[in-house]
Amino acid sequence: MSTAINGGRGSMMGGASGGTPPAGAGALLPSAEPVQLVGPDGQHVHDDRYPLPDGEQLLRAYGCLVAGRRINDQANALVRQGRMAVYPSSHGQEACQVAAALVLGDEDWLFPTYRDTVAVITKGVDPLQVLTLLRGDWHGGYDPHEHRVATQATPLATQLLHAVGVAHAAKLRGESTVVLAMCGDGATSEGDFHEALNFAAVFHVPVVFFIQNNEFAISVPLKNQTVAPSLAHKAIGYGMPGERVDGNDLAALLAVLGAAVNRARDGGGPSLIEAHTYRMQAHTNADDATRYRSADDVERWVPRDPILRMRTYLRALTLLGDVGERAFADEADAIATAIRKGLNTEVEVNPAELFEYVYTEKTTQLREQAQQLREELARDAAADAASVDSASDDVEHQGKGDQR
Amino acid sequence: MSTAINGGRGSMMGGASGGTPPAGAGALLPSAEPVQLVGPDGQHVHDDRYPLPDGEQLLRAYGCLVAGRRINDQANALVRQGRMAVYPSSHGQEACQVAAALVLGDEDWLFPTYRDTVAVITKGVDPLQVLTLLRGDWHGGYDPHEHRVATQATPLATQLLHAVGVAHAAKLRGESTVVLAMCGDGATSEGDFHEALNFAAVFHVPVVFFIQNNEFAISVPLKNQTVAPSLAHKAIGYGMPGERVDGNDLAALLAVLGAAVNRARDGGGPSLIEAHTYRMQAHTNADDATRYRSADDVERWVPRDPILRMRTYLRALTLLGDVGERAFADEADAIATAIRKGLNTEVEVNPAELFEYVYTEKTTQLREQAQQLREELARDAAADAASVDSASDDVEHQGKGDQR
Amino acid sequence: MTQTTEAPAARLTHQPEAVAAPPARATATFAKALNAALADTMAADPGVLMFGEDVGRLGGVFRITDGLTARFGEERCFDTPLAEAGIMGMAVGMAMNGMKPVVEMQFDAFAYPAFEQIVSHVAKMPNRTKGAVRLPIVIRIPYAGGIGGVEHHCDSSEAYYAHTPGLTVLAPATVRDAYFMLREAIAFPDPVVFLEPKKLYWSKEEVDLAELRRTFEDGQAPRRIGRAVVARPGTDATLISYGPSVPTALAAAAAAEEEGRSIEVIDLRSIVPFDDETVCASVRRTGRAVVVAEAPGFASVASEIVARVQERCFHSLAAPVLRVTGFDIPYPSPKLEHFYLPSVGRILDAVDNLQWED
Amino acid sequence: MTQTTEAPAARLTHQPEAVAAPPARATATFAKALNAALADTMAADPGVLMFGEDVGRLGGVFRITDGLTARFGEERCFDTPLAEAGIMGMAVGMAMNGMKPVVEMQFDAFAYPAFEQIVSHVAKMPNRTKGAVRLPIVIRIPYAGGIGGVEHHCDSSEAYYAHTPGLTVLAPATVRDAYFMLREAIAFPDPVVFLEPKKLYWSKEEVDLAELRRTFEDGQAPRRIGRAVVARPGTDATLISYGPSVPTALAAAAAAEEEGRSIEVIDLRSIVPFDDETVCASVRRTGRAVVVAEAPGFASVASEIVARVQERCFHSLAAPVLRVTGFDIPYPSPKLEHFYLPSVGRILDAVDNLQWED
Ligand SMILES: Cc1ncc(C[n+]2csc(CCOP(=O)(O)OP(=O)(O)O)c2C)c(N)n1
Ligand SMILES: Cc1ncc(C[n+]2csc(CCOP(=O)(O)OP(=O)(O)O)c2C)c(N)n1
Ligand SMILES: [Mg+2]
Ligand SMILES: [Mg+2]
Repeated sequence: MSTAINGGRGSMMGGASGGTPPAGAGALLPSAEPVQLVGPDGQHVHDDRYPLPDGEQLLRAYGCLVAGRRINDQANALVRQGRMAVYPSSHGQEACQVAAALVLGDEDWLFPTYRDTVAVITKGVDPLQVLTLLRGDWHGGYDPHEHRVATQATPLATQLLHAVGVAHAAKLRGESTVVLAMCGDGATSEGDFHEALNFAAVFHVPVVFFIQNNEFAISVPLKNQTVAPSLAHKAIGYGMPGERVDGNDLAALLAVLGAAVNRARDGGGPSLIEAHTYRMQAHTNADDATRYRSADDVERWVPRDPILRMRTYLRALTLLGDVGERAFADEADAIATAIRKGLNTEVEVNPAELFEYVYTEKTTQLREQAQQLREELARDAAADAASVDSASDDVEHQGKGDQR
Repeated sequence: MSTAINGGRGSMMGGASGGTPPAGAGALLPSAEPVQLVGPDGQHVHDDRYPLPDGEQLLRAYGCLVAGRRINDQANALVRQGRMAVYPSSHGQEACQVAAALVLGDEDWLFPTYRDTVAVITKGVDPLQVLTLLRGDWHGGYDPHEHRVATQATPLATQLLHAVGVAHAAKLRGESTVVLAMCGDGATSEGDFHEALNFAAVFHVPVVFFIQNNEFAISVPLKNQTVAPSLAHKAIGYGMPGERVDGNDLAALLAVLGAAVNRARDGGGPSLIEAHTYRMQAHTNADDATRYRSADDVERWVPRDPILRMRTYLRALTLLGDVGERAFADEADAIATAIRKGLNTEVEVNPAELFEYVYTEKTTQLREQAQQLREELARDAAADAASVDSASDDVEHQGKGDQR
Repeated sequence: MTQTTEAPAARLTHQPEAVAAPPARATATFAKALNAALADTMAADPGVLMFGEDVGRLGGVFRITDGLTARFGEERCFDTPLAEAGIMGMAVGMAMNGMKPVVEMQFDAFAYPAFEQIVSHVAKMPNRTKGAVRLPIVIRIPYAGGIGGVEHHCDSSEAYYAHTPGLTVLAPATVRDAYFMLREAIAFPDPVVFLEPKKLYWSKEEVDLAELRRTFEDGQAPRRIGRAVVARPGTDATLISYGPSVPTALAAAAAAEEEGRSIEVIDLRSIVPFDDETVCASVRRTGRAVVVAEAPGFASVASEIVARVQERCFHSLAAPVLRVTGFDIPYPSPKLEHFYLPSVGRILDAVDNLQWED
Repeated sequence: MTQTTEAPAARLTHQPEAVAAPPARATATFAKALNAALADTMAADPGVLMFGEDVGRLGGVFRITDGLTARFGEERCFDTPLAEAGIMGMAVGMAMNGMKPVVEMQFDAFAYPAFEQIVSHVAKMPNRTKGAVRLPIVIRIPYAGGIGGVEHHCDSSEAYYAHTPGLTVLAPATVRDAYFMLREAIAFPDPVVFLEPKKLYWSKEEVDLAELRRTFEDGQAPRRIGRAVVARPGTDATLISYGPSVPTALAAAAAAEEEGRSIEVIDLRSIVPFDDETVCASVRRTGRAVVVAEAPGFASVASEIVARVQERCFHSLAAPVLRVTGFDIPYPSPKLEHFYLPSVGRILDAVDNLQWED
């Protein structure tokens, strides 16, 4: 099964011309309004700096968008069914997710957060491996090197520095790798955000910092996070350009992020892109968003849905018809089915692995501790075998954990 | 002896009108050139936004400047003589030092760094208490509450957050306290700088962040610290105004900092002021600046000396004459003499104090450990008394430390 | 990401109880007791402030601050920008200027960004200023594992704080102690790291919170800082434990009783200051001891307890003091955590290894 | 502020030697050995990078990186902006992408801003990715006291790292070990916290650095990670020590000899992994042990050593294992530090307390 929803292709935007990088200090400031190329009504909005990506590109990206929404829906369903512990959904933010992955080539790195599962899958990682973390078998389920996708970072903003390091190493070796590093609006308040942007600018490394401003950090609205004119206004403080983009406009995202990636690849250094979007669902399934925002607040964003407008646009141009829609839906279904099947299959966990990867070579101490656990489990197994009554199933073991 | 070199008076700038706080996002950006009111040639430079402080104010501040230079010289001499371990001199930055203290009233707080000894003394703290840290008897020598001067912070940028907290508490109680928090250019790279500015802006608290950009962080020049158009350009990223000022121009500093303090006191929120100055001496006496900059680099800043230009200005207006100069010199001498005398007096240290202030009430563990040390010292003293040969003087004790 | 109380992971050991259902007799959860302690303290002392991430309208991801903003206003219980060093540093300044800040670090591992502020300032400021600046700050940290949490949400970080002179480090294990110790911590003149075992949040006891309030405010609650308690008396060996491991130790003692061994369980409550007296009195009586703690064992609080006990009770010991701790590995993912956590079985194994002659 | 080697505080225990003066026989300081180890490694492996604050043109405040930028260029040894989390986080990314970063934290307490990066990523990334991402990073930390440094410049922070699974924690005490261990650390596939005792920087030994290089590069230097060494053999008691305390322990052993006691001194070198075999073999022979370490004792590496030794050597022990450590207080100011530091006298007192029958 091919799990990469963009079919493992390289960057869609490779070589596509984007906005010209501005020069001069004032030019580091973002535009007054977020860049928009296709409005909520599905109409093209002209922008001097950013040409509209061509129809072929948009169509392919639209397919990823449809798949992305389906992945979010499927993951939410699996949490409800108890197959995953928790899922931070990007419902409503799929245009950001898809664009972040599609503007990158195979040689480029993506640094996602916990919420960026769709971006990770779009960049090519096997969905089942991605969901390992949320299923709870291990902290990370995929090899970051395989598709050049870092593990999904939980400690906020920390990954932005790793992105700078990866880019710096690539630059030192003269490689053309670009790194796209994602974070949320809340994460911009962390010291690591500041340090990452500054390091990237001082070392002039090819990193595109991509903020998904979805207006909330769990329950905390943007106004409690910053009183800056916009998050993109932070860029000038590091000497890099900042840009704002409609985060529900797939076309604008592909154009703006694509331009930033090209700029970085051409030696133009880092930039900061802020996408204005909205977290349509709760922070995770464990969160109760009614405590801090009203249904009305959320409702206002429904007409701005990223899929809706791109569909309207593509159908109007007859780039998308019923047949195409069906094909995309089928693709999305196939991915969802694979996820469902995979997550409904119980995975054996192996306690010996606990000690296996802490160091390249186990320390004496870990060898002893592994041995201790092995013996303990062997004793337990023997005891279980001896007593029919006390057979410990998995839930027992964890739930009480305390049976000897 | 009165140790406050501004005679313990309140803010010189209290109520003085400064620049009008700008409104609108673009207005948060600093002026293209640093504000200057008196040039290196001692001539007044007109600036629409900032009226020149009156002659009386400038004269008094000039006296502090002379004293500040004298304190730096004296401290350096004491290090050479081995009376202090180390001294981070503010030679060349005295205008910043003096202005930072003089714009504050008694109700206001100052948050200094290790380099801001002159500012601390100017705000009223006894010089001998200030130098305790550097003499090595204790980590801090003065009561921060007495003159509302925090301890001189070593961990870079950490104090900026404390400043925000002090201001926040004052604001919650409806007090009119303003907090001026100092840091260097290097410290702006730390995450805590970012978090402090953001917290101050979001909570809209009365803090003036004052960066002394002296072009170096130990050996690291500004260009390796940031590629931003200026450090003051960071302000807009937090939604607060940024301003740049000639850091060797006492008049401009009093005007710009004074306006920022007034603005904060009037509920206008925080602001960021960057002073352009230069560290004329090595980082500390222990540093060898020849390893990273040339004498020529330093030489270029000699004509821009803050004392020189203010003297020229005041003498030209006949506000300052030979008699006045002599009086200021005498005042400065008196302070220097007091410092010299104080530091040449050996201070008894009391090892029992080691355990005294860790907690308000000593823990059982610390009571035991204090007792242990007491017994050990008593045993040592008894042994010393018994043996004429092995009398342990202080240097022995530390130097070898190992004699039983 | 962050899990909250509303719908905890399916495999939670302790399922949250429906808080709304009125109980027949007065009972309260650990979480509710903490919430009440905060509310009662804020009502009694206007200088007490509560802030952190999501502690305002949401009431905290574990709902410990539920209702405080509504009751005391946004100035007394409020959300901050998302920056832990910022929260801690601002708390330092507020404490310098007359307030009593209580801050919440959302999860144990998310206190690490504040480490410099905690170690270099919170812990050292009073000493640096010879007591001129006291810092009555409480750092609340939902901590440790056993809740099926994802990475970074289950660290047992007490050793970092306990090793740092100047900090007072507490870890309650019962609902009553949760209430009394949090109140005592807020009233304490020095900074306190207050460790709240996440897996105990939904544990329940028959307590009347109003009565606890009266007891505390009448000065009738005996001091708990620096005072361990014998949670279960016994004669043959001593289990020394704190926070999340206390219930496990008690369960082990109960199981041992069935095997004919009388095990004493000590709940330290206060890691710093440490109650040598209570601990040593017990071990001198029993002659055998096992320390139980969830953190990785190496250079841990458990190590310290072993070291102290053998230094002070050497001649009473019939066997080495043993440890049952987490392994020296990063906290495992949800499906593997039960292999990691100290369990009744593991404790009983350790007790078996205390070189019994009989 | 920061003190550098050029003109150290007047009251320094170890005065820096004039490095320029050519010695009669080949000698080298600890600092120079580290400098040579870096230079030799960078010459041998183009993937090795050195960065941090002031490590470029200045050569570091202790001159450990002296000459590296001149020799290897600004791309291989360079100054960063002043931000420790930034340095550490960038190192993680570089290591992910094929480099071997060596970073310098300017002083022990200035590594704390990087604590989250160290604990949540450096230590955990390899485990998180099941070994797919290895992080061959060396974190060099000039550490501990005894140099008359001002506050924040003398912390003994090893316990924080030693308690964190996934880190390897080393502390050399001799010039030879400084060279070999730094080279071994850089070659090591996992992250290493490399603690450089500041007060030993100016200590000297008769060694030929070129010979050490040849020995190492010929694969003739025996492994030191995880291997303690008997620094001085003895029969009556064992002193267990590492880093800055090793010379003090050796001096104590020498003094004890005059009093007729034969004391063995163990230099751990490697705190994690810990060499149980060497330590326990010694204690089983001598039957008595004192652990010497400069950090505050509570929940420290010293606690761990005591705990391990009594767990493993209980029946060989004639007396409890004692500790001579720093007090549980913030590191004192220069004029008071000699009251704090483990001294020969204090060690000998502890040895006296090992319940000798004679
Ligand atoms: C250092 C750190 N502090 C706190 C948290 C807990 N936490 C997880 S997600 C989150 C909110 C993040 O908001 P934002 O950056 O806007 O991203 P979003 O969830 O909206 O995608 C918080 C506070 C964390 N993961 N890391
Ligand atoms: C967190 C932290 N990291 C490193 C240091 C070591 N250090 C002391 S001063 C200094 C340079 C500071 O430069 P800057 O902020 O420009 O202030 P200046 O010394 O020029 O006044 C450094 C790196 C420190 N004190 N704190
Ligand atoms: Mg958000
Ligand atoms: Mg500077």
